[in-house]
Amino acid sequence: MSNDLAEPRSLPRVPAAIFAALAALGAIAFFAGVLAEDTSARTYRVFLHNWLMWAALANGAVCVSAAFRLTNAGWQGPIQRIAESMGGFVAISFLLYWVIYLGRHELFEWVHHPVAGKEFWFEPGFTFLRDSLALVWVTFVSLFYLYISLRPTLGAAREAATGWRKSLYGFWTAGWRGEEVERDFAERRGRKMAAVVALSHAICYSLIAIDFIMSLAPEWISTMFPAYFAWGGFLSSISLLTIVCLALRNSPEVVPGFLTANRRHDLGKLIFAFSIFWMYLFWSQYFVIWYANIPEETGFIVARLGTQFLQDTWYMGGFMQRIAEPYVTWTLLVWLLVWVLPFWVLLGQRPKKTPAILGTIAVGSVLGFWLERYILVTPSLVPPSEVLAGAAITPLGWIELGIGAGFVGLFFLSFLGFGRVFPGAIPRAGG
Amino acid sequence: MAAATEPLPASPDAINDDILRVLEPPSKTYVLGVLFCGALVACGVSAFLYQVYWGFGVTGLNHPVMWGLYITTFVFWVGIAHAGTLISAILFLFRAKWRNAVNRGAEALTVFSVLTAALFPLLHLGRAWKFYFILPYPNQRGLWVNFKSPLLWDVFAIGTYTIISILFFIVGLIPDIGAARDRVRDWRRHLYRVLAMGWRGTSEQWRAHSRSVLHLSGLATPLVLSVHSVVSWDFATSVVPGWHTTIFAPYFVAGAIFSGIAMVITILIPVRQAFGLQAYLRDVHFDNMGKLILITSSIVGYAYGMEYFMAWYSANPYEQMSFWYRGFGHYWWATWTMIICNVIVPLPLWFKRMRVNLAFMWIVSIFINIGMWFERFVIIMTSLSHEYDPAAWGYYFPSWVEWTILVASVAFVLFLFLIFLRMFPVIAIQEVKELHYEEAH
Amino acid sequence: MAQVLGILRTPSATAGAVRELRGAGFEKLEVYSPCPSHEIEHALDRGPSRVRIYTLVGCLTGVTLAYLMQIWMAYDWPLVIGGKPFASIPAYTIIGFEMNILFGGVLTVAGLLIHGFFLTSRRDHSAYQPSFSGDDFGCVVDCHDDQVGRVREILGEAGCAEVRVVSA
Amino acid sequence: MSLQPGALSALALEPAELSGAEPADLALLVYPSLHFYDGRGARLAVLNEIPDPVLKTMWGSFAELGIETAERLGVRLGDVVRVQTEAGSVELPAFPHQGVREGVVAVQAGQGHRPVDPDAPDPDRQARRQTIGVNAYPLIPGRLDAASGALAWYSARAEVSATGARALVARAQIGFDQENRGFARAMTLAAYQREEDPHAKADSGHGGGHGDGHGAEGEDVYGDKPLPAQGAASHLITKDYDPADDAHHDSPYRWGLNADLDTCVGCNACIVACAVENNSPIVGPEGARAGREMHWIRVERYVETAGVKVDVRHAPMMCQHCGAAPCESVCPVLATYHNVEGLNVMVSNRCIGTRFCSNNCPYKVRRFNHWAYDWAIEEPESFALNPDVMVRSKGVMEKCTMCVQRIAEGKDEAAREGRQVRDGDITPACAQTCPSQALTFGNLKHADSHVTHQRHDKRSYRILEHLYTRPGVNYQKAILRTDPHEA
Repeated sequence: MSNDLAEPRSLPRVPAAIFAALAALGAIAFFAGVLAEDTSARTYRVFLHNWLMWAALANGAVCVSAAFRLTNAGWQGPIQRIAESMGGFVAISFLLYWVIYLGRHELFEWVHHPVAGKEFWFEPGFTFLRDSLALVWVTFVSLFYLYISLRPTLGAAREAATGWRKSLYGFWTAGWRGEEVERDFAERRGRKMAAVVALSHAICYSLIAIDFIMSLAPEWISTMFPAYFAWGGFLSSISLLTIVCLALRNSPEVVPGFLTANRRHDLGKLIFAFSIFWMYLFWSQYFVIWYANIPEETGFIVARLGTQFLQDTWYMGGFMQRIAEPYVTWTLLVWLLVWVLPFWVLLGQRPKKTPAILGTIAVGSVLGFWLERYILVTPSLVPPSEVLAGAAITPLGWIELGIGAGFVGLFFLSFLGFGRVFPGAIPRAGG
Repeated sequence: MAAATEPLPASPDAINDDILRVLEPPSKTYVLGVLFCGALVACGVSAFLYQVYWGFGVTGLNHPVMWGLYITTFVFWVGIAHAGTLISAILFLFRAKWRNAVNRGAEALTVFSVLTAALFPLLHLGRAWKFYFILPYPNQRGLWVNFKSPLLWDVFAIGTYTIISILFFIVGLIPDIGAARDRVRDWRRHLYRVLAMGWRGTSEQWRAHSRSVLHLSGLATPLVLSVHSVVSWDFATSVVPGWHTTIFAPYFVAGAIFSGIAMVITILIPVRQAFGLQAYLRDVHFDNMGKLILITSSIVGYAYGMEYFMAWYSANPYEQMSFWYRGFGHYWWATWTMIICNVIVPLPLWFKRMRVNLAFMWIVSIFINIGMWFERFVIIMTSLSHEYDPAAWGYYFPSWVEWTILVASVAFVLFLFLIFLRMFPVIAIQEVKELHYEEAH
Repeated sequence: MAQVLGILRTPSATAGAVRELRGAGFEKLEVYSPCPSHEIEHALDRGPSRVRIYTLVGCLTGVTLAYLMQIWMAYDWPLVIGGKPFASIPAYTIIGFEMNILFGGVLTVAGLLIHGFFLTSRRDHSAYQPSFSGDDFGCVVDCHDDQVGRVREILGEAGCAEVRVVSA
Repeated sequence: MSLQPGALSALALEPAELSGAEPADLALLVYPSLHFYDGRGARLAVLNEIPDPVLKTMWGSFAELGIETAERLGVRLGDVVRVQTEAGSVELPAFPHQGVREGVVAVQAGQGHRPVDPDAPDPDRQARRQTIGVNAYPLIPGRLDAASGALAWYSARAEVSATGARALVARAQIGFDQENRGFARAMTLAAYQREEDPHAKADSGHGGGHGDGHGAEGEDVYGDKPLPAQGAASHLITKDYDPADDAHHDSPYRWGLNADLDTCVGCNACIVACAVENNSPIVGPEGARAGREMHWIRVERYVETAGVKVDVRHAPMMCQHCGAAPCESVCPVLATYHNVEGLNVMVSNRCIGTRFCSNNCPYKVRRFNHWAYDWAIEEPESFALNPDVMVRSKGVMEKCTMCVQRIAEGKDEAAREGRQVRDGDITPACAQTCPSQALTFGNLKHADSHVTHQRHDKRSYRILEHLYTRPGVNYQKAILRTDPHEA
């Protein structure tokens, strides 16, 4: 048993090579984009939206584990550890954050001149200071949570571990004696940390949403938006977790048959329920703004949903022309992928249990979130008027896809690396 | 179930005895309580008739503040009404078994508070006798109603919620009425025979019954989210600074669950002591309800913080002034009561020791009830009295008529609950039994 | 025809008895139980209740009716309200949703009444006794008179506290 | 507003002529009020209920004191004080404000009549049952002014002392600071002459964000802090907002009103005219104290204190007849809607009194019938009502209709002559009464009408236009002859 916990996992060669290639591709796209004069701003923009996606997702994955713990869910088994392994990316996302800092001149208007009425809040030094502190805090909390979570496992594995792992595990589990009392204590402490993780995620990613998304269109306000963004991180991580679980379900490196029909059903229910909740949050924001029709607020939405959002006529008309406006199709695609498909497809019991259907929906949901982040960022920086005037905008350009692929590669490399450093984290044998 | 540290009742039959014992002939205190509540309700009815006769001049409402205590109390009772459905439906879907002993009481509270809440929009109509104008019925004027109005959504949302929560309540009650029919020997036997509609617990009945409960839960869960969201949109869709804010829907829902759970605790702790139901309403229930209070209190606190932050961040003078006024204007006392009761007072519940201390829980729950009432008061009063036009700022304080009706509404809910206590099993017998067999298994 | 009643004490025993009886070819079974039990439901294996169709039909009817009603009424006497379009679909979604729930819920209960009460009320319930709402489980088998012995035997083996012939 | 020392010397009154003991005592100033003059109109409830142009108080008389004087006396607003002169004394609530010179106590004349009908049964006829205000004449010693031979009004010193009692003061407006909200705007003469063609900006509407009078980049609009500028997001909407769009395309009319703040003197005559024309109920002193007055139009008074010179502005405020009215969409019973001629219509008969419309009206111009005020109307009085306008029952909303009855009459008249309505055919009561012609009514769909020209004027702005309410009422900024920042 303990041998098994410390036995290094063989790196799956083909996927690892693919992810490494993707990461390299991302790096190439990024540097090529940044170094070229005319695509520099665009590259940082794409980087920002990808970073927002993956940082919130990685932290969301830690929150998923925390949620399992807090709710005494009891059905998740190894899924919790898979979520935690995905959460290892928070450390890397923290490093990548500094790229945004480097690109601040290209991204944020308020770096150049103060925003009327918001001079204090968007003072560049203060803004980056508080965001850095928030990210330091949320990264620390997440990693500390993983630390506590892994201690019992590594405590059991440290005897059998060899080489650098032995010293790492020794350091990790300093003071661990392996008694039952300690296990209970670790469980209780884990639960307390889980609450801290959840709260930190909510607060820090609210702040990130304000400073990195709302600040791009500084005249716009919405009290819902920060919570909506933080929630999106959580939901996208559930979708990705489902994909990972489905991919690993026949892997020899994980407990065989861990992804039982019941667990697929439960994951499906999570995606189903939370996509409804996402839609609810989206709607609550959309609807209130639509109804009051105050230009200060509608502008942000109009840039994404088009003039069909406005009540500028007594009659509804010209729907087809209106959805042809810039960004509108992509926004509708986000709706389709994140809510419409998960809701209608996962309504019944059987689709939730069928890996192919569940997996397709989950992939769509992750893609939908990627597009959603794109939609949140881009129209503020390249307004529709510029698009109409000829600015080229597509989420499918080489920089967009390249950097997107780079993040995917890095994320999964981090996931595989986590599994290699802590092979005991995800159990391999039945038990 | 891990947390079942205290002993369960001895046998399934004892469950019937324990729970149906509550239905035995009442004590003097009970009768006095019912009469007292009834008298207060009568006072409220008189006050309402007085208001209908004379007009709204008898209230404290005035020019800028056109909504007052009635809407505050309406939102308050709608909020209370959310606990029952949350515990019954959402926790049912989440398969949280601890709900079983609490849900009947909570559902009853839901039904009674939603009935009470539904009265308030009528009480607050300037021409209450024309309330039917709000229904889309064919009339010789050929005029319909405005489906774009939040108040009309209220009619549909509250109406739907009333009907569905009553149906949900009755469906859950039928098997227990069957059990009561088989036990109770006095005049109520005949009542139960009719109400049980021939329930015998056959497999076919249980099959339809379980499926209906599942579906009603599935329907009631989004419904419960929607109802308080719709109520929140009464405010959020307006252009009033302090009302028009996007976070209102989830914030109101969290607040509703928060206050609802608090009210369930306020009512169930005395019931538990009075009728010796310690074996059913156990530490685990109060522990879990305490956790729900913590979560919702955090969400509500987050929303307070976000509202104030966004008001400041917006650089919009109207928003800024509105929130400054909220914290430090005429109504500062209400605002700070709200913040202390809803955010500060529940903080000790982070410790389990406090969650299972029933005396403490009871006191906290009362503070939360007060705090949540004040939350609605603050939202309505501070925003309306300090809107856009500085020449139309004002101040409102409720009159005796409004206070009387507020007190009467509390008495009305208690009155109905007391009657219910003696008429129907306050704990879901069949569900506790189901749990009993599962654990024995 | 005869009716044999076996009284059992637990859901598992009841489920066992049902499985035995069905194994022996007795399909005309009725089980009385004081609480719902998945085991018994599995043992009887009668498939999911038809109530779900009622819910689906109710929901779809509700939402369709709601939109049709609102749009038709908006155009029946078109008034400009707050500069909003006559048929303001976002605003109509609220009542669409509420009526979806309302009709779904009401029809679900109608389904329960129809399938749980009206359609089953024809059956003879002379075997019912008050303890079935307490802690007893009753298993009633309709059989030919000559099978009574066999049924008694199976019920006895399944752990019935009491077996008796209700009507012969 | 302050009493200039020069004004006194013009009357050739020597301060020594002021009788009374101590020089520390206050100079008593009894002056004729705008509403009652010497008291001849004091029995008219409608005049009693009009807010005083300066104090914005209704029903009663007040001892006006300078802010510092009041502080020295330890008197706050609403404290009942006794004003004592050698001739007599009265008790009345104090009203300290900055419009009175320090060292003076001012009391309006013309009030304090004894009740004509003390036993009137009806609670709403307080005007008949009670003594309203106090009679200030007994305070004047009754000497003659040597120069003119008339009564010397200004000839007594008065002692003011608090009685310890408090009185509720009925006030139509509490604060006079407009909190930089741009309700009553002004521009300097220099800026007016300088400004080129604001037309391009004036009606840029939705897309242009705050092209609503902030357009002049603040150089002439002091005290009107613009909201944060709109971002790039709303550039998609290229169509300018044209108020004429808010009427049906088949309708030849979109009615509009214009209020010129430069000519408005804040006299409140429009309120009287409106109340009489539209059968507005009188709420009485108690109703007024509760803030339930029923006027469809009010005159907001704002005091700008930027610079050294005090600048008082008046803005008439009535229903703005918004193109996208927030009040309409929240009414559940369609009691208020937008009609084809661009009016915001209130159907009081359909109203059930949810009062949401008033909450959602950013201009706060809707009025609610808290009581059945029409009970006060009995046989001979009922002939005073305007038969073209219904009386409203308790529990319903009402508001400015732009005198829809006169619009109907004007259209009939025009139709009989087989033409469309022209400027001057229709005049709402407020505009008809306005002594300075500050209010103009007309058709915004007609390119040559007076109101259309005014709307495109350099001084034009709409109140709270950033809410995208698309008001039909236009305002024109007051002109400041000197720049207060330079003065």
